[in-house]
Amino acid sequence: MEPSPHTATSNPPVAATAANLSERDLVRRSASSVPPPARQLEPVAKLIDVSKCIGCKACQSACIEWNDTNPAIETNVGVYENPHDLTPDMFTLMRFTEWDNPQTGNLEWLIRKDGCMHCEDPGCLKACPAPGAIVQYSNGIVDFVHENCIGCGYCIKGCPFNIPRISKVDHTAYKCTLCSDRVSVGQGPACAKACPTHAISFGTKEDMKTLANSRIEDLKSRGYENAGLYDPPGVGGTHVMYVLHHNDQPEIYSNLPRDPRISPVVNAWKGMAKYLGFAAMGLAAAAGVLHSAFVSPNRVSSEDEEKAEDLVKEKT
Amino acid sequence: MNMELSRRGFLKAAGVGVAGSTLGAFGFPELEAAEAAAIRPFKLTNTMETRNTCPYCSVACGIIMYSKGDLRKGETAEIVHIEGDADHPTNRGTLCPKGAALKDFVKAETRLKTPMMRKPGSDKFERVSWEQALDRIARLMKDDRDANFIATNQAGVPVNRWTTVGFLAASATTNETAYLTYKVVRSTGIVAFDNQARV
Amino acid sequence: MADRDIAKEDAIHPGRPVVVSRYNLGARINHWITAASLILLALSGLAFFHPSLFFLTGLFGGGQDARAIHPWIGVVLFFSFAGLFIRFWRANLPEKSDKAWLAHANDMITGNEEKMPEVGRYNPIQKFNFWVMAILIIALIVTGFAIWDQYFFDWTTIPQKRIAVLIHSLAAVALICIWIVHVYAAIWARGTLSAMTRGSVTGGWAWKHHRRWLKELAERHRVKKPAAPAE
Amino acid sequence: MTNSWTDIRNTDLVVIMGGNAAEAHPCGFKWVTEAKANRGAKLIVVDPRFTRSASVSDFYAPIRQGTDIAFLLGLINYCILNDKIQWQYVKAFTNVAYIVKEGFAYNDGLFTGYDESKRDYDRSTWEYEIGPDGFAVVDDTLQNPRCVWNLLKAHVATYTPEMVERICGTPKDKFLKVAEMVSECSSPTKTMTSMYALGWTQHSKGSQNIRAMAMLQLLLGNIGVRGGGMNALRGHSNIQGLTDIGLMSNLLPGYLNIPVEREADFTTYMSSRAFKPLRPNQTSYWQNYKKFFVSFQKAMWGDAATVQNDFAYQYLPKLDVPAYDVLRTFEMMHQGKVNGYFCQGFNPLLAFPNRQKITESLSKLKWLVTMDPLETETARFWENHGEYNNVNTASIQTEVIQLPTTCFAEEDGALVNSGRWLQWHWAGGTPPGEAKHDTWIMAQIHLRLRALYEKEGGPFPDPMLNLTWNYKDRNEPSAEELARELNGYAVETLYDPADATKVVLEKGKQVVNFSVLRDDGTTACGCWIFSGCFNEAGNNMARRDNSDPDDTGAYPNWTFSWPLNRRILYNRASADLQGNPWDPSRKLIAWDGTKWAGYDVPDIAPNAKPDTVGPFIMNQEGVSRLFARGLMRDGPFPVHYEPFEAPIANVIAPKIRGNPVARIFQSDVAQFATSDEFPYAATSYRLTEHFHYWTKHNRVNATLQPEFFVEISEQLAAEKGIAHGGWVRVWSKRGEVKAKAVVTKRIKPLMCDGKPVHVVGIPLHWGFTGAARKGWGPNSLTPFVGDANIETPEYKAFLVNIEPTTAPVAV
Repeated sequence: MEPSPHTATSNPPVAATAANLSERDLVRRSASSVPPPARQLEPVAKLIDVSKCIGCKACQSACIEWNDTNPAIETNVGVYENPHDLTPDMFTLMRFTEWDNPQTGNLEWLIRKDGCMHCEDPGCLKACPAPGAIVQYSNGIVDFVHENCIGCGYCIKGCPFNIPRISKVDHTAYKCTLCSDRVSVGQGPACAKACPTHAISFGTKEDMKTLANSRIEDLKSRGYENAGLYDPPGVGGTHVMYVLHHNDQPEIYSNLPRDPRISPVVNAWKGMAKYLGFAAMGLAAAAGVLHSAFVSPNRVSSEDEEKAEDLVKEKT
Repeated sequence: MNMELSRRGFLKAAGVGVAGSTLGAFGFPELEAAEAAAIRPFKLTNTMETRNTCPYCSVACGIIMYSKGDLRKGETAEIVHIEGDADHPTNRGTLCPKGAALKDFVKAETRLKTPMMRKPGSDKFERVSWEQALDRIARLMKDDRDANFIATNQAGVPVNRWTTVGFLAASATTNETAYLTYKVVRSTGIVAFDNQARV
Repeated sequence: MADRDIAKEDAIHPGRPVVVSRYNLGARINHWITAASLILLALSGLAFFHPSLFFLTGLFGGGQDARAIHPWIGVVLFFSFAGLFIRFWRANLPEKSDKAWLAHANDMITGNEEKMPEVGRYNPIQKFNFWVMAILIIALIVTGFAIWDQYFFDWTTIPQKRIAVLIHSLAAVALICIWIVHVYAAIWARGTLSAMTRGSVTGGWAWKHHRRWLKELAERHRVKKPAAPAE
Repeated sequence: MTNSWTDIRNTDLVVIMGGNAAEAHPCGFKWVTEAKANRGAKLIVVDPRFTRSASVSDFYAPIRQGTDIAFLLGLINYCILNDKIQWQYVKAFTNVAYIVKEGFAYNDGLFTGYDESKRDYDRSTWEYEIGPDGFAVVDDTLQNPRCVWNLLKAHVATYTPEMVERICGTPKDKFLKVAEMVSECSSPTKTMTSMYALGWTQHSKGSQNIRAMAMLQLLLGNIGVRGGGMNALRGHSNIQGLTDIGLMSNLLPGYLNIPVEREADFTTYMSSRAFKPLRPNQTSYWQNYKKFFVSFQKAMWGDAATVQNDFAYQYLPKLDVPAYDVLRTFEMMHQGKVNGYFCQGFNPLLAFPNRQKITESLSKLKWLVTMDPLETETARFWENHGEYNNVNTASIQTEVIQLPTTCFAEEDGALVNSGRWLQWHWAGGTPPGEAKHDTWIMAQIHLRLRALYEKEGGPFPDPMLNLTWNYKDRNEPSAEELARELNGYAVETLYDPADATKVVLEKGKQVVNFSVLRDDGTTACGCWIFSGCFNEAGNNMARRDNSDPDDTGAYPNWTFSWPLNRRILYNRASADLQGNPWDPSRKLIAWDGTKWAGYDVPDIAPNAKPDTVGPFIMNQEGVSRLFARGLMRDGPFPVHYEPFEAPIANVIAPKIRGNPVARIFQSDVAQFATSDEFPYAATSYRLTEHFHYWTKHNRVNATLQPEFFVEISEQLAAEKGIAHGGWVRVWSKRGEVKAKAVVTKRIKPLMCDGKPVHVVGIPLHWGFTGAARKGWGPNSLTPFVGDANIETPEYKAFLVNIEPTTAPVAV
């Protein structure tokens, strides 16, 4: 029997424990640069096996409790999603799709846990104008630092997965932290620990890929020929990955992007536009400077004044 | 009471191959904790752990309640977090959406805090003391039992039955509460005695 | 010669030198509100535009406040500029002579203005600035609303927001460039600033830069009686 | 559960039918996903709805609610016709070869002995033929036409795949696929587990639903083995414990019975409880009944229970009806025959059928006492909440006393999980306000009552005055004290019966387990099946050694499992008649030549030879019963009966409505509807985001599923013009509710007997108190009818109508 992965191999510590993630482990810091980290942490990943997910929302519940958020009590609008979308108080959301498989004629209830994918090449971080509001650790966690966040919403525009949400209360952006506070003391994220069917696992990215392979093999043996791992290369891979039974059609899972990448518009904005902008403004200023250097100020001569006086006299 | 854990035994038995190596990988070398600004201070630090089981369904998942204050030392204990007990063989730390939110059941706004009484025809509950409530209950019971207790049937056989008062027992109380309830209710002769198992 | 070149307040005050009223108090206040908001917008906007300028948020009490206030200043700019637009749009309409003037634009830049055709209230470069500013400000306000997530998040989709933010930043850059030209020109052409400070220019300034306008004023007898001597 | 949650990992095939484990027991369902991921197990889900369990299944087959017996007997028929039977097991461990009495017959949906006027059977012919030696007659050749095998074969022959499709609406090909997958588990090395819950119990023939599957499991040889069994997924954390301790009208702790009127004295009571073995050399464990009974009486009344007074036999009430279950009690209340009522952690206003009747009944009480950690609708049944609880407050003359209790987090004690594990837990929080432990409250009631009787006198106060109350703090017995009492102790010093000088146990010491209990009054034991939970070794329920030798899933040193720390019931049946495991890779216990040994505590004497003593020692035969004898009120074999409210007539017995012996009250019959008026087949169920009516008080769960809704198919929505997410009114002959409509592909119309049947799904988590939005429970709609054997209300199959409407009006 294969050993089964278990996120929670031990319970959280209650004695004071040194956090194992520090500023020195940053590989990226929004709108600023960081010195190359002295050590490389083992990249971590959360693996979400959609084929094992029963849509129970334990992940949502555990997320609310661990992060002490307070999402609103909404209404039923004819679907199982509640809250109806990710919110600044709901970092993860089960999305439900009833899909008729045209091949088998069978109904499939595809349930995907939505939330931050912790991209290797994070669009949010790229877009962020506030120094240090978004950081990336060498283990792959992309985290928001609220005291540095200015609430501009650029991260929303940068994100290829539509994840960050701005709080109406403190006007800062929120999303899944991959429970960086738990990971820093050797615990897995709260959602992964809670997940009743181990549809969510957490470990090193390498281990998670190995686990995914065994799951894909199992799914293939059950007739899901296109089962596969969703670790999109367009964003350099992600530290939250999915095992999909239909990896050839990620969009059937509540519009999971087929080939996510940072939007070219965002790239243009954060790349070309900056250079162009500075160049243009610099040129304009330089032109003025040059002009004033070579061309003396345009002065009104006394002659001009006299002409004007003459004109006025003539007319009066 | 044995609240000691034998975690080692569990780890060995539970086959944690993948995860074992996983956790090893997080175990970064010792370093002075220069906590990143992004990272919340670990909120369970210096809390008291207590083992319990989930009160909802019959899977009876193991849970750990984290509190500020230690009940066993006679202190007031406020539960600040509840999560699954990784040592528990059934749930291994996992919890369903209900179990994962147990803290908010314990601290629900609609938890009852004082005995209340509603008078016949009244449209409100009024606060009463425990003494008043319990004395009233005992009096109501005694009066009804005295009036309606059936000691023998028509054939003269002792039947010692009290049918005009009923008792509906819970589904989430402990065995010990259930047993004490059994003793108290049975000793009165109440026969309309049932519990949630019926439905 | 068009009526549109003449504003109500425009008037010639004989004397030495001749003084010509160009902008009344309202127009000047309007202009300076516009100018101030544009500067504030540029400062706060540039802070978001590039990390090296993020320190500018300090002028506004920090990033959060800068983020919060920037769009409101934008609204002020928009309405303020709209005021200017209503005042001046007619005077800025292009006309046939502009073409001839533009053909000599080089003379203007090199300081040989006397070779150029006579100019009305505004020269074509000023007109160009005016219209480009108007267009850019409309673009900025529209795209600004699209990315003003605090109140209007749901009004646009994220791909629309991405395009909006790109346009917003490019438009802002363009506006800043135009602004640089505008300010430089005002400084370079000496005697211009008084138009927006005191509201008047000297007759010589008008003769030199906007001769047709001056002539038109004189033509129409828009000449005030000299003020009685104090003594 | 015969097995445990952790044992499900050993299975090859999981059948979830009559339940929705992923929805209602997610963390237990984990072991299904583990079996799938680690040993290639398959999952079949049979349900009227494509459920959360179905979403991760290998095969899903739809079924109309209330037709499970037809489906299951169809499976048995398939296995018989295709010879997919674990023959060695069946011959050795079931009553397949037993000869049934002459005179027993089954015709047109009824067995012999039916009396329509009594709605009951004379069950005298439902018995074995007893030979001159006093033992049941068997025919090991199975040739006798009256042997159980031949009777069973004939009984299930009606349930062909075509008939299954006609009754259940399950397409034939889907049924056959299920049958094929299930029948493969007749191999000794393949095991299937049945996971069921209230989808089977909440029917007027609930017990027989379960029996049908148990019979199938026996035929496949899946009872008593790792990864097999009949696994009832109990709904509440201690519903098992409450049942074990017998908090029911007709029970004493440990499944002993309250006397009935005809058992006028102890001797008469015991005369029908001899439990003589029906086959030579068999162990009939209930022969120890008297030991357990007397020990219980001693625990209750100590010195007042003497040999002279038949151990206080008369202290127990005697029943004049089979049981004063809740349905009967509320019927009596409705008739004005009940004056006072206690609800301890229970919310009958939303939990019992026909809410209108419940409201009327509660309104007729003189007084009501509720004990709960939370606001309940029952405590506020008199409060007007507009459409949500439209009562005339002023006219309700019931005095209500609401007592605040602690919850799990604030108390010590043990709960019994579905797998019979008694797990101790510890208090970790201070109770809010003046909330008190239930034990304190019950003690206060008792002590006050006792004082009143001491002072004022009154009828037969002896059972109260003599009740054992030797607790350190009289006002609040501790959990440990009560647990020790449940375990049992020596009242006198016990001597070895074989050697009167040898002390077995000193007076006052805890008994090691129930094997040392005596019927002479020298031992006391509150609940014999729990005995061993807290003995001289300490509190075994608090054990936390989670080692699991050889990964069998048994966890033998984790807490305590009743009986005797046994983890899998009938584990003797995991080995053949030589004592070798049917499947060596799934060894549980094996005969080593002198004794049974292995991973579990054997359920027969450790030295009982494998070819002699049968595994089913609680039966007088030592074997299991494919033919139930007279133990079920509605037949020794299950029969397909329609629900009382069904969309079609019973195809196999058109004249029979519902279960012919289900207990119904005359006053309710007029409120049973027909499909002309109420065309849609409704069912009620839980959602995973909520637990009954508790979690709507919890902001987090209220967030995850905020508002009452019903689920219907796209076809029904189109037919009735119901919008996705729009308001609908759903009404039955007993009441109406308003809900949001979830229009889904997961419910599809079923073709039953040529007629399309639309299913309306009604979840049960909303009321008028708590954090979630106000709503209703399905009990506003459900009929007041109970199962024939255990009186569980028929919540899972009833008729309704539905139409679009507007939002309800609250006050």
